[in-house]
Amino acid sequence: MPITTAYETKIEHISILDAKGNFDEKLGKGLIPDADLVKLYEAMVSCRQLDEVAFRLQRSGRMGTYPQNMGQEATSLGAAYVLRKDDWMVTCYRENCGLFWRGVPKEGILLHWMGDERGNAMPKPHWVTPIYVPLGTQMLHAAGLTLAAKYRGEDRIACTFFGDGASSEGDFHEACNFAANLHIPVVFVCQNNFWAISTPSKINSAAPTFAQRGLSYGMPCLQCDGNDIFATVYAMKKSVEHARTTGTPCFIEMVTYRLGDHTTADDAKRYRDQNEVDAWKARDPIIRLRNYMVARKLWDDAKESALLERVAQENADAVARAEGIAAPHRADFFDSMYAEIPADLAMQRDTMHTHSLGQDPSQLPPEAQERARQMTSEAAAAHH
Amino acid sequence: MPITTAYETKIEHISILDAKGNFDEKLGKGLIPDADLVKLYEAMVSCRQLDEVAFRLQRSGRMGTYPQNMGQEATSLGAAYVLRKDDWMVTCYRENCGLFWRGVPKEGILLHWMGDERGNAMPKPHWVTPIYVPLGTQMLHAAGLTLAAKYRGEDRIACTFFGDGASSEGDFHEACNFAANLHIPVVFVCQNNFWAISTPSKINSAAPTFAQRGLSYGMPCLQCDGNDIFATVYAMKKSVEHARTTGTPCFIEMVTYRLGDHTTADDAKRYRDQNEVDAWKARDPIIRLRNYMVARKLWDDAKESALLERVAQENADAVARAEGIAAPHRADFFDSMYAEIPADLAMQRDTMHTHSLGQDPSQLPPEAQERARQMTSEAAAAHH
Amino acid sequence: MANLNLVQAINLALIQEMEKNPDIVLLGEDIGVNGGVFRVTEGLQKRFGEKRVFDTPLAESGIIGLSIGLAMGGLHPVPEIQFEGFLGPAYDQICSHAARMRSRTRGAFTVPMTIRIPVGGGIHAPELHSDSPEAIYAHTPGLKVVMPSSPYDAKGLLVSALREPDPVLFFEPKRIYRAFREEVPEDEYTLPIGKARTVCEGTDLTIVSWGASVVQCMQAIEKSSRSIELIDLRTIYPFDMDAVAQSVSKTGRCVVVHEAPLTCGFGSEIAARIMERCFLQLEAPVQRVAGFDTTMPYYKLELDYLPDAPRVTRAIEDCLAY
Amino acid sequence: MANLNLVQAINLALIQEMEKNPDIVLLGEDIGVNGGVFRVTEGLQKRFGEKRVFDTPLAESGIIGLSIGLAMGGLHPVPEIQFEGFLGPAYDQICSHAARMRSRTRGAFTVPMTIRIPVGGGIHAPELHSDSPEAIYAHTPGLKVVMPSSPYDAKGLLVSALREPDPVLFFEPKRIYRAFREEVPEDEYTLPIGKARTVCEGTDLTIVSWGASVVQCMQAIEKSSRSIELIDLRTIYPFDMDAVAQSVSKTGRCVVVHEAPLTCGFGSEIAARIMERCFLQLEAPVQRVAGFDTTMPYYKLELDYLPDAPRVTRAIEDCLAY
Ligand SMILES: Cc1ncc(C[n+]2csc(CCOP(=O)(O)OP(=O)(O)O)c2C)c(N)n1
Ligand SMILES: Cc1ncc(C[n+]2csc(CCOP(=O)(O)OP(=O)(O)O)c2C)c(N)n1
Ligand SMILES: [Mg+2]
Ligand SMILES: [Mg+2]
Repeated sequence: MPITTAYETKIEHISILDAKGNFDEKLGKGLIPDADLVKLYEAMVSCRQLDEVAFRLQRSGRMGTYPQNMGQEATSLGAAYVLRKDDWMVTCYRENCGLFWRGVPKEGILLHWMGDERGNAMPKPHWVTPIYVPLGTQMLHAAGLTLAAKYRGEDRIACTFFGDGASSEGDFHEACNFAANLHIPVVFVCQNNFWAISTPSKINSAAPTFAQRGLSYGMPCLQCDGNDIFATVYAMKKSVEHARTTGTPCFIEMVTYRLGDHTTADDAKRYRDQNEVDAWKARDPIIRLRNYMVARKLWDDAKESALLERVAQENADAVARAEGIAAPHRADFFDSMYAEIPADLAMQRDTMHTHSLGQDPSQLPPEAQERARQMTSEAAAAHH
Repeated sequence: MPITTAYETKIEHISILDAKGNFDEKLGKGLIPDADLVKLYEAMVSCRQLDEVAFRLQRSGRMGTYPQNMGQEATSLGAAYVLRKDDWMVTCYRENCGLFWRGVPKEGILLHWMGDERGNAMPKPHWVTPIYVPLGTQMLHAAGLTLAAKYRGEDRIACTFFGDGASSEGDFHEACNFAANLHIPVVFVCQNNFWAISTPSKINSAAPTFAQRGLSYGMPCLQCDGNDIFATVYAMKKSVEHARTTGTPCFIEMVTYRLGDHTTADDAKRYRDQNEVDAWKARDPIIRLRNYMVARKLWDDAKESALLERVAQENADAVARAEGIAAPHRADFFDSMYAEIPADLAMQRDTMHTHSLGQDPSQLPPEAQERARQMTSEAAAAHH
Repeated sequence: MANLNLVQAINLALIQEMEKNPDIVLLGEDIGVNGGVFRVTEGLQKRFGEKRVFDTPLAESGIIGLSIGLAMGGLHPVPEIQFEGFLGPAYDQICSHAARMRSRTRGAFTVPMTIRIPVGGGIHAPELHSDSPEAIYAHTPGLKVVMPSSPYDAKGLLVSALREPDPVLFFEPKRIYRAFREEVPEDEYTLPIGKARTVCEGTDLTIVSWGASVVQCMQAIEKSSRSIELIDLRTIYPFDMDAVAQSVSKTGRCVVVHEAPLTCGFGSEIAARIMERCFLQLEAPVQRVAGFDTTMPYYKLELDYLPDAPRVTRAIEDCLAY
Repeated sequence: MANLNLVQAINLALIQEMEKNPDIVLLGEDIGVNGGVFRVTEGLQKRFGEKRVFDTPLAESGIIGLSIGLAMGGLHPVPEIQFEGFLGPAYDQICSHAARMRSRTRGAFTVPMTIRIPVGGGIHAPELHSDSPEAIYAHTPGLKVVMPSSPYDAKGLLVSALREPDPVLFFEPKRIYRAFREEVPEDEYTLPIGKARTVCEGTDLTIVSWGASVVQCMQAIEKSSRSIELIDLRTIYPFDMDAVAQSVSKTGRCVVVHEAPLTCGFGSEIAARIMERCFLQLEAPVQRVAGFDTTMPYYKLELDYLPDAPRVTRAIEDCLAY
């Protein structure tokens, strides 16, 4: 037999609650308890609202560039819902909904986008990593974090998120390959939202799916409707179970759409058609779930207004907390460079407002030294 | 239908003349004219012999580290045979057999491994790129070269080679992805020889095949017996036709084996079982083809001895030419840094044997300037 | 003659050279329909077509590696790296390949390529969007490194880069992309790579700077009562040491100003060379005003990190007081 | 006390620290069964098992990225990069991630990691196997950079690195991997990161060097009739400027010697700092003996590229004659 089959495979697509409201009982029944469903809905609404708050903060100069999550809430939320609270969640920058579910405080995320590293000092017990702006780099860290857990015999997997665009980076390939070959249980979640800034996803992959990016590594691959919280939960359950029981990785493409601009620095009208956006608005994960809950009498207008009011207050409080944090000390950025600051760096810090750099103060002529002494005490006074 | 099929695929394995001598008439008949077959055989023998010559050169201190090709001759040769003479062939460092088929002079390759850049000054009309020691980096250049040809409307594809190990590098992923998405006709050939130095291929891929590395990008993928010149030619014909007619890339895994050490600096006995090596010796592409040709009366012992004698002479001549090339000028490495040497660099070159670096000669005190003048004229004299 | 900002000057240079040289192609993330995140390539895809101006997958090593192949194949690619912080993934292709191709093939293959890169801080951007890595590339033989500080210079230098037979990193200081306009001739002109510009003449002290810092230096000079000469290096490699040495030989004092971290920044090379060339004329050690040896902070503190006019003033005073 | 070469001293340090600290894991290309291409990790997989000493896929960014995750997860990974030329693909993970993790998370995550890297020329290796990129990493805040020049130093410095809470690049000069042996205590000792060693004392001139070049400097000093002080920097960042300044204040003259290209090499930082700290004591400009501003040539010419004793001698003479 000169021509034989070396490899054969198939990738499934999961959809449970579709955009028209059809619900697949076989897969969906009992998947998410009603009480949880309401909480998941509330989480999505809260995140969506914060997007708007953040947008206004940016427009009024109170925050820098901000990437809205609008339309993609069900992806990271579905994942966070399925993961254990002590599994690692290693995200990019558009997974607020999942992070908040984990308990990451909103003010931290806001603070980060307000240009303050303290917003990236993720609270330890939440098993989440900092926000990553550089693309494609965090998946390797997810693999390392998980291997460290395995090394210590801990029962902990990781789930890592990245976009259609980021999956073109070489580090993506290396992360999947390391996880597969070194047997590290990581769930790789590609959020295909069809755009990487202005670049359509077909420029990032000519293949029919992003899910098949996992085939290279012999991983189980799945595709699901990322705007359907039932589908993301279903796909995650299957994948988490695979990772946890086999100790090896797997891959999910969640098909979703970014309804907003790429960030507040972007103007999506320059490069994409409003018709496309409108079509996706009709597939909004929040609307879809609300309709379903209303039909099932789990939700009504009164609950909706109460929710909106509560969320508005919560988000306003978060903004107040973020803005209420005292400005960092002007020399703050010196102090977390090393566990112990090297002497030369300490000198740079201590003379930053009094001397030109590279000038050893003791070398200065007497009058300049005197002036420096004065400035140092003035500067010290100013900081108290 | 909540679970649907998002993607489905299958990869074929090609084998024509197997290790036991079975020949598949259906695929093999007429594939390679007998006259060509003899030439291909001679090319493999010649390359194999040069491996031994190079080994002795290295052991006797006349050459640096050298990577033998032994056992893998049929991979690059099958490719070179199928490609047009003006298709780009973008290799790594273990594709001598294909390069020699293209007409690259043996002394150039030897010179390269003798630590001389002039060996990498690939002669232009051969459409081959320099030898690449850094792994995984050349596939992107192959894509660029081919896109440049496409830009000018030239009918030219590329074939690029890399190992099982190199396919783990991020640049491999980026090259395949760029070629697929930007529609660049490149044939990617993974030479899976089961080892990357001491690292077994399962550490570089946990998947059942390397061929499926191409599935990520939606490329047609093939696997073939890389020790069977018929199979490599068949797989290349199919792939080249695909690339040339569709203008898009495709992927071949050629399954082969490195019979020698990784390089002359390596000792494969440290990490692999002699039984494994012996098993592969029985699948040697040269022996296999010779048996076939003998059976078909295309070859006999007399021809074999004549060939060995001719090849020994040719290789000895190549060594003599490589060793006969005058040593490079001691300042040679300055002159090809830029099209035009910057003034400061020219100063470094012109004073390299007379001054300490960074010292502007004109700043020296008179007696030191005098000494410098003397040394400069001595140095100039020494080079004539 | 038009009154242009830096973005417009670069855009104009690209248009004019692309019209002259059909081998120039532009590629990068979001440079096509979107015109780049800073709009530097605005309108170029429409004008020259998708064959000459195209979006790539999101992968910097790929962008540079593909460009190297394009250049080896006879074109002059102009890849854009969206922010200098994303040069990292492309480091290997730039330094191990683009920089070495001519040398390792003894000229059989060359890489005429102009890598365009927005650089530096001061625009309130997120992490890895505000760095100044020019010294890294100045330390890598085989590359040329250019950083204009004004629209006029940008056009003239870019045209030269686009005609270079070797790889050029063309750093565009984003802080001054739109900070001011100046007269930029429509007519063809070039500024030589490797030559500095004396921004203003003086006799008491020399300032050497490049990129957006030149603006901070000018502010400091305006406030100073002393006669200060300002040299804008314009190109970091090859650098115009003759101009610097000549000036410092005259003034005897020098302050170097740049955004990158102090240690092993390009200022250290300038300082070392000044010592070598002007030892007997120097009246004070060369002062360096630079970024600190810390990671560039997020934007709340970026102005505390970046050299500003008061810090330059302090250095001038210290140096003169020495 | 044993008479060890550099390879053996490093191997011993790894064994002893791994026995003490179960969080240390080793990873890289061919470091397991094969013991690394230089046999530095010989026997370690056998001794500590495949869990603690493991081969990785062939991907340097992956090796460092995975190690960053391991370190964030509480281990102390010791990745090996097979040759310094292959740091290139890992540049982004080292400089944009390992170096910044503590700072960008204000200490919530840290990266205690020791990257081992054979470095430098002189062993007749193929392309990209003979470079000296230490200045690149010295210019990157957040990293520590170490380069021993002897077996004794290697052991003491490596033990310190393995106890560091921040990422260290530990460069091992391959030219002296087996060049000589010296007495290396079995007993525990550490050498502090950030402190130089005065190899020999002298009054006429100071030489500052590091790595394999220290050997060339000693040869030149032996041949010289003058009284020369040799400082081996041992660590490139943080560097022991106090030791250098003290010596140069005494001698008034200095030669810096390193293999990396001149421009923006670490020698430029040393020269600039000496000028800042010892301006009034300096009797001649600091001389730099370094690699030229070219790509490291293939091995036929590598000895013409690398600083050797005659070039150091010439610099000593020039500097003294000034
Ligand atoms: C390494 C790197 N290159 C470029 C950028 C600039 N950039 C930020 S977001 C973005 C597009 C990302 O697209 P995708 O991965 O699909 O994620 P999405 O924003 O759509 O969620 C780009 C190019 C970056 N942050 N990092
Ligand atoms: C980027 C890079 N990393 C590491 C090396 C060192 N190295 C040289 S060959 C080799 C193994 C290559 O294995 P493979 O790609 O399978 O090719 P083969 O040698 O088996 O033909 C390694 C690790 C290198 N040359 N380049
Ligand atoms: Mg996207
Ligand atoms: Mg191999």
